[in-house]
Amino acid sequence: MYYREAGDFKTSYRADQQNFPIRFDRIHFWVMMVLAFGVVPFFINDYWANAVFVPFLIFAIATLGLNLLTGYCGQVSLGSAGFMAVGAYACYKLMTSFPDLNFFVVVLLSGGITAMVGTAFGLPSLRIKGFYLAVATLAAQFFLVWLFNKVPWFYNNSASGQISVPRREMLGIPITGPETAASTKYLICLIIVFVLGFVARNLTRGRIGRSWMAIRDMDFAAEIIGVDPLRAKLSAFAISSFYIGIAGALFFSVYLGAVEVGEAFGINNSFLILFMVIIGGLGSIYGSFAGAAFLILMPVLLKNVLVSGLGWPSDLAAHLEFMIMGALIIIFLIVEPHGLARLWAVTKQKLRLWPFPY
Amino acid sequence: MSPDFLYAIEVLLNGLMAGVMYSLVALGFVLIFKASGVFNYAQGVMALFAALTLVGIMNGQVPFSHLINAVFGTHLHDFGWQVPALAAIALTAVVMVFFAILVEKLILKYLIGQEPIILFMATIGLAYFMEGFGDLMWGADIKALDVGLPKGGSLWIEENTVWLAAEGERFFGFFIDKLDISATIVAIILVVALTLFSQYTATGRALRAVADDHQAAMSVGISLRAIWVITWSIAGFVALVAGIMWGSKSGVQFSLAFIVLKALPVLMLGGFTSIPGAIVGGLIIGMGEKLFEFFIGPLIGGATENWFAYVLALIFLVFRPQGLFGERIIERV
Amino acid sequence: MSSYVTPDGRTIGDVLLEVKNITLRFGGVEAIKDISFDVREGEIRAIIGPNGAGKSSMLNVINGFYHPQEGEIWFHGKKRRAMKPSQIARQGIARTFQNIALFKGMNTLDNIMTGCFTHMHTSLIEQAIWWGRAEREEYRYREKVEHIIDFLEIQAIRKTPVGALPYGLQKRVELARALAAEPKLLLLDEPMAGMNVEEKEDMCRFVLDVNAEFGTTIVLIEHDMGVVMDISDRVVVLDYGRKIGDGVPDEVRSNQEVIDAYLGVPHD
Amino acid sequence: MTATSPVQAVTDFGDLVSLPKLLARNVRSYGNKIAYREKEYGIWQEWTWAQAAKVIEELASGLMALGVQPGDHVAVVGRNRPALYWSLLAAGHIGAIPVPLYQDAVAEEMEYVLEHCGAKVVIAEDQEQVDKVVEVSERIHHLESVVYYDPRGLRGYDGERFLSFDELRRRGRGALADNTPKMQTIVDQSNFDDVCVMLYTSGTTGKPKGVVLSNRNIITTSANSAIFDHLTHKESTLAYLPMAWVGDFIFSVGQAMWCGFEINCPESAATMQTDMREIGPSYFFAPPRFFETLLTSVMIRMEDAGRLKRGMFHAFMKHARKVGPALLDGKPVSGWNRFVYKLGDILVYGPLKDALGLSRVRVGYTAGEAIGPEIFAFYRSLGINLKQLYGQTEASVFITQQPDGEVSDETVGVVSPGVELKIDERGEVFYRSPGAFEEYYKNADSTRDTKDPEGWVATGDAGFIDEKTGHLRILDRAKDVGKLSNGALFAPKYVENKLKFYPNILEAVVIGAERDMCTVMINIDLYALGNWAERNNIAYASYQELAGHERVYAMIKKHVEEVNESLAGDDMLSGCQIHRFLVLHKELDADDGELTRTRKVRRRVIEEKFHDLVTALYDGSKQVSTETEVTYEDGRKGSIKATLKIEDTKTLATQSAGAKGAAA
Repeated sequence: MYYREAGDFKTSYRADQQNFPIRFDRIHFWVMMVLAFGVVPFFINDYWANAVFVPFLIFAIATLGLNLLTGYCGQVSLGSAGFMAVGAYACYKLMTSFPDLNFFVVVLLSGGITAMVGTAFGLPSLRIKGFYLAVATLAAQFFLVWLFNKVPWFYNNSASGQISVPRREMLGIPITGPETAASTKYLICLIIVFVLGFVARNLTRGRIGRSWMAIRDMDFAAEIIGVDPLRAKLSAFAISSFYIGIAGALFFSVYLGAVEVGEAFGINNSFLILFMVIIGGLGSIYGSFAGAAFLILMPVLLKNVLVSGLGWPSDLAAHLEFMIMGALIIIFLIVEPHGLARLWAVTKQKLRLWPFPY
Repeated sequence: MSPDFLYAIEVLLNGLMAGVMYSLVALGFVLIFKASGVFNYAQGVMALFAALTLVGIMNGQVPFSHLINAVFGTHLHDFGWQVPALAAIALTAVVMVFFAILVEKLILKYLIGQEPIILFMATIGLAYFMEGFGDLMWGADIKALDVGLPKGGSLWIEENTVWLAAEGERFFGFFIDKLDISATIVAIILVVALTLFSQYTATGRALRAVADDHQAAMSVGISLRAIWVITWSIAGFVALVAGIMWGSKSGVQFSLAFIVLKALPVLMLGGFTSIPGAIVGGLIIGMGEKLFEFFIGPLIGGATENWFAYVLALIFLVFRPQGLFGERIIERV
Repeated sequence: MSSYVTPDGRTIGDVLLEVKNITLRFGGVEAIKDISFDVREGEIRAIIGPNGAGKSSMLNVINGFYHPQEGEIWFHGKKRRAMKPSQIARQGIARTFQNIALFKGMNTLDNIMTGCFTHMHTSLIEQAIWWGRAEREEYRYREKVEHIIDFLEIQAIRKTPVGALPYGLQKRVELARALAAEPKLLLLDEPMAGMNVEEKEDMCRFVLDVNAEFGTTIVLIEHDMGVVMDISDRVVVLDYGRKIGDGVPDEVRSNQEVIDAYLGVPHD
Repeated sequence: MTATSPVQAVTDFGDLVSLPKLLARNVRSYGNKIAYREKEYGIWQEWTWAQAAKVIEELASGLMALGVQPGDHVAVVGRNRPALYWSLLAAGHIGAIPVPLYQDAVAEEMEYVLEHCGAKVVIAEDQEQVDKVVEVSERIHHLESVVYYDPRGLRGYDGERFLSFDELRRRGRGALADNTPKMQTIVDQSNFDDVCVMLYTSGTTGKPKGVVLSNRNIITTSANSAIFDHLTHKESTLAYLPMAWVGDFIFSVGQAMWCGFEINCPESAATMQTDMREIGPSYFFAPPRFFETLLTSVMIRMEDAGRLKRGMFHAFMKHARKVGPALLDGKPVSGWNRFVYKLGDILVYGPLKDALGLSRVRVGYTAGEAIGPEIFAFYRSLGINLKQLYGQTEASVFITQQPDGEVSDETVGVVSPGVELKIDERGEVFYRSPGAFEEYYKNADSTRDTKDPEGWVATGDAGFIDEKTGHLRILDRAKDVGKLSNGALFAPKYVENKLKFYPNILEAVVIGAERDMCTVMINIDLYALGNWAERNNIAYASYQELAGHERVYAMIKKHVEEVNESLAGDDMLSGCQIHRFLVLHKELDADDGELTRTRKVRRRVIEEKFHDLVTALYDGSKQVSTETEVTYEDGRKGSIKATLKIEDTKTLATQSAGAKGAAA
């Protein structure tokens, strides 16, 4: 009902194919960006940064990454947390080996290294399809976690087996390490999310994105229009791992600061990211953000209500959280298998057609 | 024979026993996948839930006591009675049937015709729910499960195998857990029973018909939904058996849910639709991972059991994408 | 033979595709037995035959889904080595499928845009930043695709998800996607199957127009003799994997073996 | 009786006395402003006035190269596309006369027109049109060239006679150096008296007539009507009505050139609604049927909406009907009502208008036939400034139009600027204006019959000036208007239309010519009443039974009396009040010859066929038995018997004593 589209016509393909072709959406988006960049940093505190914003942003990157692979290219992966671990350890090794390297370059390189590892693990996708592939990606999950646990080189032989992030500064402001301000953490993640979101959108609306979707929707038809399944799938694995690697690097260096691989990058996180993709919506950039936000916010909310509000023991709350999470996923899949993104799309369509039903 | 070789054989035998356990879980998977095309991630949690319920019933625990205590400030714990193992198993089986009905009524019914990945996700959701539900109902502490199965190494085997090694060698006979032996026996009985059921009962034939072709089965009047309840119930029994075995061995606890992760490579190896595949795959993986850990593990830091099965299955699949016994995938254009 | 001009003003050129002694077996079954024929540049060549005659298998051989055990394929005067379908697509062979094979998750426009895949070249990095070349390339091909949309008169469904389209339109979108590849050789697998009379007429017109306007060489499989005879220049007739006739429609129509095959095998 | 417009007509045209000169002015004043837009290849392609002028010059030069001389005719046929508008203008550029044709005309119709005007060149849109021309070209010897815009399927059409639009432009460009001076001379010499365009009337009676309109006709009319509605170069309009229709020529060529506003052409007929929404025109014309169909689709779609939404829609629409028109006309409305209307605007009216593409309409017109009051009120109440006008081809459209704030569904407004009006003693409307046509081409007799030496043109319509408002009211075709025996005006179609606006009434036949009072025979609408009967649990076995049902009679009686009431308030027409009525036992049917194939009532046939009923209506009987012959769908004939009730209705006394004399 808020949509007013009469007179919003397009005279060029650039205008027709822009990210938000409807004027109202465009305004809406930029208002959000102004809020995110210009307002939130001034009000954010440690609690909000650590409980909500930073994990949301980091998981949004990972979800974007997995969505590119699963939602756009149709290759299910259950090894996301393993790839996050690659990003985290690459970040750690780079930071400790090259202390003068710019942090953003480190993050980028971590993504690159993860992309290579991801591509290697993506190789079987050429032969294996569907569930077989999904299960096969678990090999990456278990093998990588085991590797980082067992090879001391990765954690620089530290006694605890943990890795902790060294302190780094940029323009005199601490950006990693315990002294980092909440707003700094938030802004680092926000900038990277913004850039990666933009890139994801660009990749999915162009030739490469279409080749992924073609493979996803009907692989033999994709082949006859010249899409090489090898290149399409491997590029999806590479890009997806790049995103997830960056998420892992940030998860370690900005969010947690110190990491023990089995805990931080266990299979539950793989599932969590997959849930974010599914609840957000397969094959949707917007959905990746919505899914991440939903699954980050929900436990925080539940904890606040049950533990702080009703005073229940936290283990009970955790069990209830499991139940609610599981139930929500099932309900979501029944009500809208295509996630929040579809829900939003339907709502938007309804508003555009308002007051008509169709 | 040299003791090293004998130790290897012992490892192999133990692997074989462990493989039987994997097979048990994989079996539940295959049953459901064949009948409803659902890749049931919750199979492991079903085993946990079954074991939790069994322990709870045997110990006369008050369901949801923690929750009730938290909400009403009471101090409930148990009813103060004990239920005999067999009766408790029967009761648990009833619970599992009830569970199967609920799954069909509340979930599957609404998801007919959805893509497989969606159904798969739903079972992950189900797994989360059941895990939380089971813990909430019975508490999350580690519980011992004793349904009267013999435990500990079998002395008889130990004593009767000492002679295999030459005099003076440091070999004390094969160490094989009695529990593993009973598990193997139970597994064999279960497989035979399932085979007989599917071959010689009307329900079993209907199950097979559905597995072959949903449409055709429906067109001859087989109720798909009834079939689903039955398969989920059977899968529930299988989960109960697996839960009893694993629970007796290492206690009933959260990690029981992760036996599903052991079953997955078994499935990859054996194929999602093959019962013999599940058994053979389980045995191969059980033996393989124990042998690998025995021979290669010490060289690379150990704890290879976490991933060996997957890597093995992965390598295997690259050469034979449909698994050991899976049907060849023919792509029609 | 050199090129000649048809009565309706189209130029038929030299041999574009030659299939020589192709035999294709599945296990012990011979789907295609020692078949040879050629396709000349600019013509509409039909392959007809009853069900199970090996027509679709023949197309699958030409575009590389199946690799025949015996025989050769010559394209543009060169013998073709064994290739993947995607490589063959790059050589300029496009096709449609009997059972529509559209990308259900995309709208009409994107489906057709995928057809331009082999012509688009910007790198991943350029696409990622969507600046300059990548953007220009996208819009250039969008314009080309829009001409095809105009040509096939599907403007009104440009942004409709293809899954929501009626059958006849889906077929048209699939044809559009094949055209977007600017193929030298277009393979159409029963383009009129399952259509009503009006849709069939439309499709015939589009096939003829594609041939006339773009000069695209077309190999077309059809079940229904009548349609084929009207629109094709030459016809190959298959029956049980053998070739039983080859020539202009009138020749084929009067071929006794063809008549027997059609009378003997009831077709719908 | 004459009347003048409240708006001062434009008198000073300066240099702007022909379309080529207007084009030059637009290039000077609005050179970089968008003049034409067409949705093609998925986006709106745009041309500025300067770009359009360049193409027009090339085309003109090309036509000249084809041998088109000043005074020759150039036919243009196809759907609304900028290229075809430019073709019209290009012809004018070299002094030739453009003749736009109806694109849906069949070959024979096209043959007649092409033959009649002697076109030398046809510019056709596509293969479909070219094929029609080819079909008849054997018999049209003066036709020299056929230009096609869309080359698709026309590869085989080679040879001297056929060339593509691009080829024409190319040739024109090549000859530009030679032709420019010649064209410049023609443009310089062009003036008000030159023929601007020739338009063929649709020809419902007899062969089409070519109406010759001069630059004076088109430009003064465009200028005057633009001033009337304050049209500026900022307007944007959708060109979708047939190019051969005078309205399209005035709106999309005359006014667009005069004001310099934008013309938008839709992509195809199938996408017209979407394209309209995208553009959101500010100036919009559509025939009543368009609005009617649109309203029906709105209602049908709303019926499928959820209860809550539907309820909200109806509630707010009810409020809108109450206060919407008043707000639009700037009449006082209470604050609360304003607030509710504002709320409705956010929830219903705004989105609704937007969805229909009407949210930016500043001036909207409908004309051609009577628009239902319900339909008219619906759009007005939404806040769309929809108005009526009265016009015809011979007048270059505008004779009368409704000023803002003085809108009514019954009148067609005040005279347009520069137009004089008179109504003769028979009630026929005459006008004289700068827009009045020059002549019918090659048809001096018809010209004489229609236009007298003083310049008064007969419209063929009967009407009168409403004394209270000074607005013209059209009753009927003049030949159908008669007198009652007491001398009062008898306008059956006017009354019938009023009756037919009730959904329950499908057809009505008013009788009364040369009789002492009016009566009516009514056909119920089975669809509407069937629905009603179902909702009210009224059982009926046949059409006849439903038609004769007491409650149906009661309803119809109420409708008739309402019509009487509205007629009584009308000095001229109070004599047409219905005194008695009956509901017919069968539906009037074209198969039985009672209607024409276009569903117009054949008055004479009906009065003859049902003479027993007519007699009964006038002899005071309460009921009448009759037997009627019918033709079944399979062609068999049969007869139905029925006894019909005849009801008297209340009539009101004439309010003004001088009414009877008014017509005299």
